[in-house]
Amino acid sequence: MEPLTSLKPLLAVLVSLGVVPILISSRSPNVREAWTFGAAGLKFLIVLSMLPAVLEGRELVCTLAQVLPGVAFRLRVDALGMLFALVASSLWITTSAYSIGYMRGLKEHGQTRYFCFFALALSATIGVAFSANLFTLYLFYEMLSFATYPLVTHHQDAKARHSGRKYLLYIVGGSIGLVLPAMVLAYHLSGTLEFSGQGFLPHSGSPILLGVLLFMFLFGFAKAAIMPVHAWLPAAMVAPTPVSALLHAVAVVKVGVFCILRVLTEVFGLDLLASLHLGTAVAYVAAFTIIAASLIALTQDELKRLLAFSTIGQLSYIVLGAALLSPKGLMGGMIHIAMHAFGKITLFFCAGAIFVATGKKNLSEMAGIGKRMPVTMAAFFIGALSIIGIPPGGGFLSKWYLVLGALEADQFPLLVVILVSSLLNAAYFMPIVYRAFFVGSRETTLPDTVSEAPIFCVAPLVVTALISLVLFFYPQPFLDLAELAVQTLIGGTGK
Amino acid sequence: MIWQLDLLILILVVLCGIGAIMIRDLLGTAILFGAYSFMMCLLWAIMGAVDVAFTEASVGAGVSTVFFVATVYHTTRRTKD
Amino acid sequence: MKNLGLLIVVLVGAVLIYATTDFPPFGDPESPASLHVSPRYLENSLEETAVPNVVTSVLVDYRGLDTMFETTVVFAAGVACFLLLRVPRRRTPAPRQYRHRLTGLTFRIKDGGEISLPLQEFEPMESIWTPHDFIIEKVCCYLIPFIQLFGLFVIAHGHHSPGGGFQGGVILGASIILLSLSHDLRTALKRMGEKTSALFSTFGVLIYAGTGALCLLLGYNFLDYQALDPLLPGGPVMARYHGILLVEVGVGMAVMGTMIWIFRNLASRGRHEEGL
Amino acid sequence: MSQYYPALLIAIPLLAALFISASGWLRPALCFPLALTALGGSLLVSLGLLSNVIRGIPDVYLFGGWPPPWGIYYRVDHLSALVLAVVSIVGFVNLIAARPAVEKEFPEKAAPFYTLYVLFVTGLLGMVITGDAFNLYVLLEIAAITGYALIALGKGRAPLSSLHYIFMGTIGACFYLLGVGYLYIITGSLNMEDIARLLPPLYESKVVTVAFVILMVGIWLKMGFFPLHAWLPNAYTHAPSPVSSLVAPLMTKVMVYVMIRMVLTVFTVDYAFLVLKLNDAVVWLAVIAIVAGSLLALAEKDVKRMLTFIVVAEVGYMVGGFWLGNRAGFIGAVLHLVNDALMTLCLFLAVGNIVYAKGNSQWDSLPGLFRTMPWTMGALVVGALSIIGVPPTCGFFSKWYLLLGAIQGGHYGFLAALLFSSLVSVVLFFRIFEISYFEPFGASHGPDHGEDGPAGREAPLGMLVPLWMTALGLVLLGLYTGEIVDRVIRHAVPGMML
Amino acid sequence: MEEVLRLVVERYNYWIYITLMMIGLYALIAKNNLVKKIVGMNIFQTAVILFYVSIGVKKGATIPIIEHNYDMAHQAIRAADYVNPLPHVLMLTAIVVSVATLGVALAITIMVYHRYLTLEEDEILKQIRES
Repeated sequence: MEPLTSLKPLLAVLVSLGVVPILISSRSPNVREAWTFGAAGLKFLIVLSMLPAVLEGRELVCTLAQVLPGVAFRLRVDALGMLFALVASSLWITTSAYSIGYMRGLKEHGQTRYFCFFALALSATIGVAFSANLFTLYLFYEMLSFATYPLVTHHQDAKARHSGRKYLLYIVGGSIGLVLPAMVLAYHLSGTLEFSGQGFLPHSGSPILLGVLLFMFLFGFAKAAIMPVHAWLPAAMVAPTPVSALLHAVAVVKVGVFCILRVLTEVFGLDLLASLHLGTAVAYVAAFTIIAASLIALTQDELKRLLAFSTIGQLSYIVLGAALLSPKGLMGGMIHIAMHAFGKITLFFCAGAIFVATGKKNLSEMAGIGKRMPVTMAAFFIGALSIIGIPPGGGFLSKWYLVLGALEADQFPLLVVILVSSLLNAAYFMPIVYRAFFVGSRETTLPDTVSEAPIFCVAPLVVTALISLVLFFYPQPFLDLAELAVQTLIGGTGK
Repeated sequence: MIWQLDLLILILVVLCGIGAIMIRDLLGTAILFGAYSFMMCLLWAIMGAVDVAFTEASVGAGVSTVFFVATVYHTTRRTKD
Repeated sequence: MKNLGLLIVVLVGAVLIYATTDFPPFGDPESPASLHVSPRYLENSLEETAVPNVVTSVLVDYRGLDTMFETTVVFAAGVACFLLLRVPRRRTPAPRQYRHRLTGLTFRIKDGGEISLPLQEFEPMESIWTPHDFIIEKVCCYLIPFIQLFGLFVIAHGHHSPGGGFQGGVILGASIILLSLSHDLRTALKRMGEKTSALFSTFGVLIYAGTGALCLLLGYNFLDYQALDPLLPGGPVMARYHGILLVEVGVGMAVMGTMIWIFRNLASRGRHEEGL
Repeated sequence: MSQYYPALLIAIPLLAALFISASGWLRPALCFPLALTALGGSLLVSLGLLSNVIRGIPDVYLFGGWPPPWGIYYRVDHLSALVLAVVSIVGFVNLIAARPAVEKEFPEKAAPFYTLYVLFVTGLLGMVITGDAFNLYVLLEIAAITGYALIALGKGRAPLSSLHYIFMGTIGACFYLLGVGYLYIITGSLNMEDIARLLPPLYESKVVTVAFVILMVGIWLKMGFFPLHAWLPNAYTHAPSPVSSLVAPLMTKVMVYVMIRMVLTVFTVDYAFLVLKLNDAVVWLAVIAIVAGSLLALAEKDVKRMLTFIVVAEVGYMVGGFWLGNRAGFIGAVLHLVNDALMTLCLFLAVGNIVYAKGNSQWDSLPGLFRTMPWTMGALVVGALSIIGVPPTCGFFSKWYLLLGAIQGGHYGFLAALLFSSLVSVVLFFRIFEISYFEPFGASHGPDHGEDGPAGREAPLGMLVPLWMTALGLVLLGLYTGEIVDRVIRHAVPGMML
Repeated sequence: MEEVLRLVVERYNYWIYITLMMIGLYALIAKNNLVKKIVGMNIFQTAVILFYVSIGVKKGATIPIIEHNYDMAHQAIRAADYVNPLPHVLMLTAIVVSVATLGVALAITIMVYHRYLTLEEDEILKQIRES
């Protein structure tokens, strides 16, 4: 079907220009945060308004400038991008609410700066989702890297500085050192950077070169935190919790895997990967990351670090799904973007809420917390279910598809990996929940005064937890989108 | 053009040039540089470049030398090499 | 550094000498340089500009733009020396010294006030005092007018003999420099103040560039002196002749002013009180 | 009217410089407005020239009405029109920003300062537009002499650095002159196109080879190409800030232009790339320049001095890109010439603001700057991102073309050097940002973080407006890269590289 | 041998200019005293000028000033009779440029001297390092 020309994608990206009013109204926090909410809501509505057209199988295109021959600064909304944009824009609303509660609760400094860069980061995320070609993708990817730097280092102390360095080293080092040359090489080979369902790289290229190219992309998009380029993620935990939530669930890491999905499916194309057996190679790299990250997570005591390693593992599910090169696997990977997002953000919100309420970061200090903060910990439980993949958590669906995909691709070892890692997930999440609810009041070290965090903190996490549940029963929009996306990818191959 | 004269002046020019940078007195350097310029001016006159020679006589041998002397007057005559 | 310098020098020298083997022989009338562009100047200069001195006609007319910028370079150097060295006039003037001619007594006036002594008996004195040589002073006194006259001649006669605005300007400048060398800086400054020399240098270049712009205004190309035909007598060729003269005067003024300006700033280290 | 543009381009600033000088003695208040009018005028003229060229109107201007090769003529083509526009834009924008600094540092010398400033820009404009090899030398000397004087105006070590610059610059200019002399002795002409016409039968001559080598060495000396760069960092560091933000963006870029012009118009690409076969050697030199420039920058603890080494590295980008000898490399080099002029302008202007507020740009004066001078630092970030090569700032696109050129030419050393220097610039700039963002360390939580840091004030509006104009220009230039390449640079690519 | 001799005799002028140039260049690079360096710079420049003037020389030609009362109607001016004027023109410009450079260089030298009270480069650099 003909693509529609529309300004909506551009608007969706630009809505975050709300930073300007945010900056101007820095003196009055209420107005400032009203602007934030306004922008977030508006962005969600714009994204939503494009959903029907996308579900009909059409694409919305908006070309801004022809920057290089054969490469335009162009936005395009397709099913996969839509799926990601929906997740990101809906989570911005909840995260904004949560940020307000968290930041005010802790009386953080530099809140105006915080909201500005938050908005910018979201803008970049939507931009990545709606990129029509590798150049636009790279542009927004870099924008996101630099917009999140002040967020990660928000505390402006020595530790933040150290983590900021690590963050830049991996993210920017990867994008300039690996992605940029890979991109130029891809352009040199094919003369274009435009995504297409069958991939744009010529099949005639030398296999070694293509293989090198693939791994340059894979590790260059370091935001996906595939081992060994994962070390920035635990380090970035020094950021305020809403930022961690944003990093892990919504924007940064998801952008990383999204980029890799795009590269695998629309730069290389499934056929090319299959013919060169590169899919399997990527799948095993991802599998290694899944297992290793889960094992490391078992040893963590700090809640946020544990969540970080959990994220690293979960991200590789998505990569794994795509690398299976089978329709079901792809679907699983795509849906996992959404499922993991809602689950993981719930968990982070809970960690933040605990910190706001008690000032505790370590698991060992949280025994019995379930009785003091029942709502929070219940939400935590739901989030954990979703991540582990137990019904009625939404994560079950994506894992189900992944397993089907692995079977479809006849990759028995990978099936085992998925199952084992689910067990490991359970092994590191369930003890937390158990200790929160089922230890005697004598063992708890918490003071009696502890109660639930402020309403602005709790409400968002309840909402996200509920959405995780709802997605199990009513995953239709995401399923449809994923199916559409897979169709466009597979359809071209004539299967 | 008388080539003997030409060669003689060429040699003199080189000698003046070397002298100007070797002598251990900046005022001497300035004066030798003036001499160098004057030799150069003669050379150019021999070669038929009268306008250039005229200019060099007034600028190189005249004004430049005065500039050098003024500078040496305000700085020092001392030099190590 | 010495060895490095020697190495570079030998290397560069070798490369340059290497190329000379392919040069046309020295003084060869058949060399490309003598055959390609320059013959036209020699053959047509008299006809096109009525200037027998080909160097002048090429300098100011055929390649007039170069010369305009050359004058600008001199002007820029003058401004540069002024910018770098000139010390703005102090609130409290430096102490001055006067010497009684007959007795050799010296007076030092601290606040820079004027003295009410009979001036002819006293002479201003510099801090490093050297007795004025009467012979030099007087000879220069008589020489300077002739030097200046010669300078003017060189400027005006540049069309027919070696010389022109630049050489004449330097000579004129040198005459004033000679004055400050033989007497002292103050005397020369009284004859020609700093502002005068600076404005001379500015307006000299202005005459040149202005002539060019005038040609532009009259509908011809920049520096096409033919445009001056309606303003000057003698037809288009003579217009070039006169245009060249006009420009030479500008060059002379500019160079004279600048040379004096630079010399003063160098000689007095920008104080314009005493110096060489 | 438009046929007079080339003459007006030079005449307006030249006459204005004279009027400024005169008004310094007669009516000092007029100096700045005159300078502004002059550079504004030449900016308009150069934009007019650019639009003429885009519309395909050839612009050849015969001075004195004499036809070439006897007279001097100015010739505007796509390449020179583009560089003219850049030079006049940088000159104009920087002039606006210069005023507060001039009034603060040397108010009594404003008139000679503006005179030399305008003459410097005149010299550069002339160098770009002229079609005569010797005329270029004279203009080069105008730009050089004014540059020496302006640089020597700085504090501390500036005069000594300027003196070194004079020595090196004179050697460079004399080598250039000598090279032109070698060409003259063998062809008998000084007009660039005429020389190009006469050269082909002489390609085998040693004189032409040596002339080429001397010319290149002279030009490289002037542009600060790596082993010959020794004068550059000191001169640019110690110059007063309005001067370094004028000289640093323009001088090296215009010399790169001169190099391109010499190879393109005088010797022709066929000679340079096919007969001499120097490409690989020069590209390797450029690789060394880029790597060395980046590494030397790492060692500096003064922002301004660090920037000067970045300039050295960027020169390597352009020289290397050009000598790759393919289309993408050429486009990259020319585009980078344009972009880098604006990028360095932006960075030096920002540093100028810091110097204005703090007195110097050492690391000691950086802490707390993001709080006290947010606008300046914001522009510095934009400039830095452009140097690093982050889209959509213009730096990305030129780097893109250079990388593409390196890949197409199979020159992976150059590719690696470019990436290395990009990564090093990330380190360089984020070190600065870290200091000014994190330090002084305060409480990590709470509302009054960092309030006890050093007090400071944002630079005056007169400096911020040009700075932000430049910073926004970087982004706009990036977005319009396609247009610029398509309408201008594409037409300048020599046939051999297509 | 004769060949070599001819090469020398025909081009010794060029060689002398190269010698002078190298003297200047050496002084510029290796001399320690700033004024010496400036002298070297000027020698370097005059050497280039000498080179240009040498280009203009023609055997058997006179200075480029057309005789007075030249009868243009009867005989055309022969270019071979006059020395090539173009290099002279260029060198007039070059001399002026060199004196301008000299002025600026000397002005800066005076500034340097009054800051460091010496003209020796190594002593100046030592002072800078120590401060």
